[in-house]
Amino acid sequence: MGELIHPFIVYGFCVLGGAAVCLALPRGGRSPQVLGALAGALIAGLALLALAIKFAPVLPNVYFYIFSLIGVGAALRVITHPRPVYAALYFILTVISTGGLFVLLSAEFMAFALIIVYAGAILITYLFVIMLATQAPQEDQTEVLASYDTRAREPVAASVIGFLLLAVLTTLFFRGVDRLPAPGASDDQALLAEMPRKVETSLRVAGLLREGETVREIDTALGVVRVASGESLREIPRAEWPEGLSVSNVEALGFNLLREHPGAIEIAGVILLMAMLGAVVLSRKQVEMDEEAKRRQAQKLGQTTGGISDVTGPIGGES
Amino acid sequence: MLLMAAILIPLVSAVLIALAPEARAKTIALLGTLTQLVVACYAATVFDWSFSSRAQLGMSLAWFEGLGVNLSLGADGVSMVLILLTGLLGPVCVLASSTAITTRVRTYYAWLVVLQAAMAGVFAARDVILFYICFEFTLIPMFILISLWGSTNRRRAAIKFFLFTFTGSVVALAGLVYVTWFNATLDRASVPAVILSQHELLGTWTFDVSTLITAGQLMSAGEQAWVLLALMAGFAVKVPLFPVHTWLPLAHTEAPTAGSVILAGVLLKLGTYAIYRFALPMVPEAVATYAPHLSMLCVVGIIYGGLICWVQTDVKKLVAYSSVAHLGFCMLGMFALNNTGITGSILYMVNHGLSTGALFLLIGMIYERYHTRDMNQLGGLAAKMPVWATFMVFFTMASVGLPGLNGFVSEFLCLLGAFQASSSWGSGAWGSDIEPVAAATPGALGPWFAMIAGTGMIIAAMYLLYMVGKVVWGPLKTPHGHSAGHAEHSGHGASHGSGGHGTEDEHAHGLPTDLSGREIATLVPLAVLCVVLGVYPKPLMQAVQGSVDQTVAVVRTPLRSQGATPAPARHAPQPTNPAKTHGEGAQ
Amino acid sequence: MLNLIQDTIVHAEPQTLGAASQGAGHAHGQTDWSVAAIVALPLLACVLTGLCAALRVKSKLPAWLTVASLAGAFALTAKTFAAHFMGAESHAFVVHVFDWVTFSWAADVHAQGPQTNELVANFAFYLDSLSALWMLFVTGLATLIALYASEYMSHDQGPGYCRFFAAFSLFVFSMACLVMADNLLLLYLGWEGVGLCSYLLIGYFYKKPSAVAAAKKAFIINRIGDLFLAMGVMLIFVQFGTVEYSVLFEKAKPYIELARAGNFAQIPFVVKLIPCLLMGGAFGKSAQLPLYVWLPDAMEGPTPVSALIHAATMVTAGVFLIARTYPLFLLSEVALPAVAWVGALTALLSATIGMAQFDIKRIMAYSTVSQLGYMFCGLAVLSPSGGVFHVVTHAFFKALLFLCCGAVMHGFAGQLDLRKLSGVMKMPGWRVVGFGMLIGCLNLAGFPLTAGYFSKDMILAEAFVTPGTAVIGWILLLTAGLTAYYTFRVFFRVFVGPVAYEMGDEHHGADHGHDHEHGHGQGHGHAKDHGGGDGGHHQPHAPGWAINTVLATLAVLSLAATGLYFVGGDHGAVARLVDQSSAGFHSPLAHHESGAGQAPDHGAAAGAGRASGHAVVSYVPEFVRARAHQGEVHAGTFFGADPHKAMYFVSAGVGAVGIFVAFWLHLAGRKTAAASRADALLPALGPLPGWAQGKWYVDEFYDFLVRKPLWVLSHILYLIDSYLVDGLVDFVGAAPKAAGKVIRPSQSGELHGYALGMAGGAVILIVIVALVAT
Amino acid sequence: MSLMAVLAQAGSPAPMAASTLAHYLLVSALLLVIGLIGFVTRRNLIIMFLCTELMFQAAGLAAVAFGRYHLNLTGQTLVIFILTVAAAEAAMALALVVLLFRRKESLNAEEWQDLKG
Repeated sequence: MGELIHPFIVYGFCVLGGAAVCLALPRGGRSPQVLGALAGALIAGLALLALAIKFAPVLPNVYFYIFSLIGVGAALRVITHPRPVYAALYFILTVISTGGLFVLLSAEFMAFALIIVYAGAILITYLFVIMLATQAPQEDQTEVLASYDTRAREPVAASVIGFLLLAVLTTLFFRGVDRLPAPGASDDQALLAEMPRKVETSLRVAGLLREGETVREIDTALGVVRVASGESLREIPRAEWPEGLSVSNVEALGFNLLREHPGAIEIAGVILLMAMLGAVVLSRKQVEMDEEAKRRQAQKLGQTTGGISDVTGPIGGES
Repeated sequence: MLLMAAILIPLVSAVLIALAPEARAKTIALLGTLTQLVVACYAATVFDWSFSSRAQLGMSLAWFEGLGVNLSLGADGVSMVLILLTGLLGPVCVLASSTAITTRVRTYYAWLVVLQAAMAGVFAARDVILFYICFEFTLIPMFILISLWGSTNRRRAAIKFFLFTFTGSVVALAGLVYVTWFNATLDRASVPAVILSQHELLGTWTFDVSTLITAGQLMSAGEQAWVLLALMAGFAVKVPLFPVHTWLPLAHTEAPTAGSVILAGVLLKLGTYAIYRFALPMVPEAVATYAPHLSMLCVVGIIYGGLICWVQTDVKKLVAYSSVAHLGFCMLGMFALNNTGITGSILYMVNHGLSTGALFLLIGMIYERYHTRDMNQLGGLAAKMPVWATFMVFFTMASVGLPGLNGFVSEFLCLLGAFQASSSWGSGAWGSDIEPVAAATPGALGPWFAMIAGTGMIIAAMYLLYMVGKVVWGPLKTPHGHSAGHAEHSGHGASHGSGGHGTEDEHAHGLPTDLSGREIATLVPLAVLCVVLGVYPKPLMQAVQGSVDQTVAVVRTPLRSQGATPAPARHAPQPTNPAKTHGEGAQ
Repeated sequence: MLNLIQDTIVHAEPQTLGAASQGAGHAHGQTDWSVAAIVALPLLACVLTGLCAALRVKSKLPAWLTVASLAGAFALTAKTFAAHFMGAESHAFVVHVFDWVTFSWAADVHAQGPQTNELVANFAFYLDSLSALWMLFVTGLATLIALYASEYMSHDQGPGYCRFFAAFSLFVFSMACLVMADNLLLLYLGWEGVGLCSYLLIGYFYKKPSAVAAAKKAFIINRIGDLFLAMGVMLIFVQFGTVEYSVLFEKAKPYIELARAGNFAQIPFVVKLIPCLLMGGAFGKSAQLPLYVWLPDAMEGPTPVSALIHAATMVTAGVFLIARTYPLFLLSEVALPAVAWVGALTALLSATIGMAQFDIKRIMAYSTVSQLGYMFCGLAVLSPSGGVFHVVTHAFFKALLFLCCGAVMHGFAGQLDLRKLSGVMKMPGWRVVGFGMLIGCLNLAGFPLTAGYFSKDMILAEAFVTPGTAVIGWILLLTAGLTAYYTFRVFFRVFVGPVAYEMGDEHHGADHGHDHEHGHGQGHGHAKDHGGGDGGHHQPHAPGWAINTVLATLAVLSLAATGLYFVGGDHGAVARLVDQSSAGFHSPLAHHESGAGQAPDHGAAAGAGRASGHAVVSYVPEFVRARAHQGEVHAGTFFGADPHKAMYFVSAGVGAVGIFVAFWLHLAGRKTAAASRADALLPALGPLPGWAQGKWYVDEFYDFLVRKPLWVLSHILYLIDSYLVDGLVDFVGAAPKAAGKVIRPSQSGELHGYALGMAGGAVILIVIVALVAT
Repeated sequence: MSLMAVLAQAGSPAPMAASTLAHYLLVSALLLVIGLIGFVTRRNLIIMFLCTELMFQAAGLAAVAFGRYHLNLTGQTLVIFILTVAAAEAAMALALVVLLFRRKESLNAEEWQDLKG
């Protein structure tokens, strides 16, 4: 396909995107974040429009655009939002949109796994930690914004480097993607032969199996299932196969995972074990607060609990 | 065996000193150095001076078989003379430091004696690695002597001395190793039979000096130039040639008296001896081509060092810079590459050791009494110290090169050598068609070098007489605390008894105003030698003549020009092939 | 003028020294020990006096030791002289003592042509008429002056006394080595030896900084001269392969042949350069124009030193060198004229300075420099006999003059200013000194029939006879007048006229010994309270018997010296001695009056005599006779008359005029010591007297031109050394540390910094991959 | 077609056009860049970790896209591993964050600058 898109257009979008993100980054005080966000959205739209015009005939289906826009927008919000909680929530939105993209790429299991594990487990842990690690708001303040959250750090430099990286990556994609080797013919249906019981149940559910017949042999090459009862042999051609008689993504994934990457699984197990151990060890270690820090801590608590303290005495204690 | 004894005796006495109680240290050191002197003298009598070019008294013990490194000793005429000089300066230094050193006496004497052993080792080594080990080993005792017993700024001086010399000699080692490698990879077939017969170790992996010298001569001109550069980088630092001399004044001013005497007397001669033993014979063609450049350095050193001496206020620094100038003469003679020049430079090594060593002793004696080396604070000491003044004038005259004393003979020969060494004699303005020029020798120096270096003689007179005029003659002037004869001095580490109100002749630190018997005893042998070598230098000249003739012959007509084959073919080096024959000493 | 000289230079066929060495061979036996003894005795005296110093002898023993040994040496010299050199012909011989700097090396097989492979410089003595003559007056004068010094220095007994006499005898030893050396290297040893002794003796009063500075100045300026001499010796060795006279003149024969034939063009440049270098050495030692500044300052030393070393012996070393190597000087057409001009200019310059000084010793010093100029001119105008004769006469009367000044200084407690002394001769006890001074002044001024008159006359005559050197003659004539003036200016101001004096501040001229400086010497005290009044209550003490006897003998000797001119052949014994030696060059034109024809045969006779081969190289004037016939060569004339005859009257006249002017200005009508008629004349001459008194500011000129820039240069070099060269070394040491300090901040601990770094790195990597991959 | 069928493009999906792969890669690059910018600009430790998670997402997306293009499932298995690593990292990091917060009462990364080497 040659130069998919003329590089300068890509660079142009990168620069504009960089500027937008730079503007969008929190700068303390009234900063043109909103403006940045709008500009960013506008530019993203234009970029996708340009892509669409360019590849009119072969477009990924419309859902791709929806999910990617949501994902990128949420990602932007993650880094631009001053409040960590909202950032985490936006991240969950990004994860969901990525899950959607996974589904588009016919990786349903991964989509669900991603959402369940990632969004469900990891992000919730983040929220916990955010809850633990934020100053308690004073009476008068509804929400204390840590100074370090409101101001971004060297936004310009980061955006420049970031979008420089983007420009470089995009040039590589658009230049190199057509040189990828053609996808090899993959007959994932061959896996059916490995799952006689599944075939049997799906055929029985579809009513194609008569009483007493069992699946003798599945020959995916010819696309034929041989069924036998007693000594009579019958073949069910592919055309008659029921709807469900195909290797679903999860099954294929299961085979791939365990057949090609057994070592990796072991290592993954070890990693998780280590992480668990680490977390236990880390969290158990008491943080010895030296006297002065304790006094300060108690004093602060004393103030925050206001009148209660003089009655019940400082709640303080090892926190 | 004698040479091995000359090295071992000091080491043994060093061990004894370490074990002996503090009080006995000095006597053991004295005995050790005296025995070394006696052994050296006995070796001199056994030595056959008519064949002074051959390495005699040889012995060899296998050391690292694989590498072909043998503990092989041997001494030719020049080495024997320098070993005698080392032997002589040993006891002189021990005697000179008896009152100067009062703290950690045992360590001091132990290291002093070890230094003696190392120096003897350098002169007697016939194996490159042994030479290099001893050459390096002299640095450690000197470093310790300067850094522990020096005066105010001794740490810096010691460190600079050590690092400067060490870096230089490492480069020199690189040069020597290259030659060894070249020798190992030499294809024996390509070497003419006559040379092969003399050195059967040629082509094998060996560190024997004579073999390497022959191999060095077979190297191509380019290789020789690079090896010369490496060797000179190392040895020029040791001889302080002009640009790399800055460590010497610092080391001298900070070293204790005995340290300065040994440093000036023998350590500087390691450099000149190394150049004579390794640079000249090993890379003759390169030396011949680069002789004018190197002598340019020497001439600059002479004038540069001389003029700087003239403006010094510190006596010791003045004498130190004078060593730079004097050794400039010595090396000028060496690079004249003719008999008069090289004989003059070897004589210079001995004479400089005697006269400058004595000067440092004398300065040490003032330092012990007045604890200052500043010429502005001292003056007219002739009135208070007539004997010291006589010796001072005597050795200054020897150092200035007054005929009749030793300095003149060597200085004149070096200048004459430089004067002769010019191939332009006999041609053009310098030629005479009536009668051929009688005593010209091929070379690239010539009258201009000698003339400019000659002005060095005048500058020498200027700065030495300036010093004598200020310190010895003139109205009496002593540092403030001393004129009253009462010595209160916070002198470094000098924890003498409380300074009683010393009468005119007995100062608090137990030294009479003028020289004590012991001090005179250190000076008299040097004075006698100065006169003897000045009035009757013939035996010394004849002694080194054999060795000098051989070197001049090698430099004048190196092997390659005698029809030796072009650069010998190479074959893969076999580092592990054991040295075939047990490296024997005398070849 | 110069080329004319060359044409007339006559060279006899070189005398093979073989004769001399064989001569030496057979003479080896009996005179061997005596010649060696001449040199050994002073050395022995030096060692003994050194021992006296070590043993802290307080008596006059060192003096007697020295006088005895020098007297012995003189006796031996006289004996050797009588044995070998009294007769008409004299033969030179070599006495070998031991090998000094002699070694040989393997011959260089590749050298083209005959290469010498040995350097021979033995401790051997070469005795010919010239060196015998020189040794005669050296040892003679030394003995007398040692006797004089024994009393003069008597106030300084103890270590100083021993040190003085040790250096004194070491000086005589070195002078002996110099004069009787068999080779140039031994001459160089003597050369520097006398330099050392003059350093020690000038610096005798080491308490006085001025004395120490003067000593240092003398040694260094001598060293400059010595460098030229060393270069000359080296050039000789390289060119001729030897440093021994006998072999040298042997090797120089072909060049002498060439010079005899008159074509100097063929003589190579190298051989012509040798005399120029040797000349440099001679000027350094004999205080000629460029390097004369040290001699006046040398007056800081005690007077006997000035008398012996800086008047009679050491300063004549330069003349001796040129006389000894005269054949080499004749080879170059540049050398002798240069010597002539330098000599003449020095004579004139120092005479003018001498006129304006007030310190009588300084005047005598400048007069010495001037008379040395005369001697060099004598040699240069081809009359070595005249020059050498002047050396001998000058030695006697100048020593006499110095010793008289010394006696005055000794008597008047260091007073030397001629404005503070007057009528000394009339004082009781000073008669001998007065008459001694008179005789000395007459000699110096060239009063007719005095020795100085005849020797000066020979030089002047030859100057006019030898074609081309007339100008030199006129300059010398003018200087003769000036000499007469300033000599008698001293005499009339100090010794005659109204008796008036003012004591000096030093006590007894010799600075008192060093070890008991806190005890006030009697003399010291009296000078202070004495104050400025003249004729103070303290009486000057007249000189003792030793001084008087020495002065008397010297006076007699000075007068007797005239005899040398008359007795012993034409032009006197000295001329004969000189002609028989290597310096023998008998100007053929000397006897113009006896007609061209006659000169040659006389010459021939002398030549014949000489031909018997005793002198090293002697000159047979046959050649001149040939040239004279062809008329090419004609002797210079002095207004038509024969210069020799003319000079008798002209120089006498000039001398008389000088004396009269001095009388008129400095004696007639002088009432007090301080003022004289001359002072009235000064303003008329404008700035000249001031400049002259300031010694034409030559010292300041040297200081400004040489010493100061060198001093500044040294400081600059020291700065360069301690900062640039040393700095470079320290920089190499400090560079790694500095580099480390620069890089450390990059480890700032900021996570973001690191992230940015990683991202940047990733971008660069990808770009590289992109560029490289596609 | 049911949404799932549309989304999953039925059982054995047809090969994907290279340009659509480019699209997916573009989106993953965008996510990566945004994550990077977030990490660099934000001071809050937790947000920085969140940004790293974002970058994990981007990597996972790219892997799956390539898997889909090449019609093999290695991409997806890789995502599983990414998940495990992310989980482990999250656990450890957050425990650390809590500790750091307790010590310095603030989540600002710059507080800990003195931990430099």
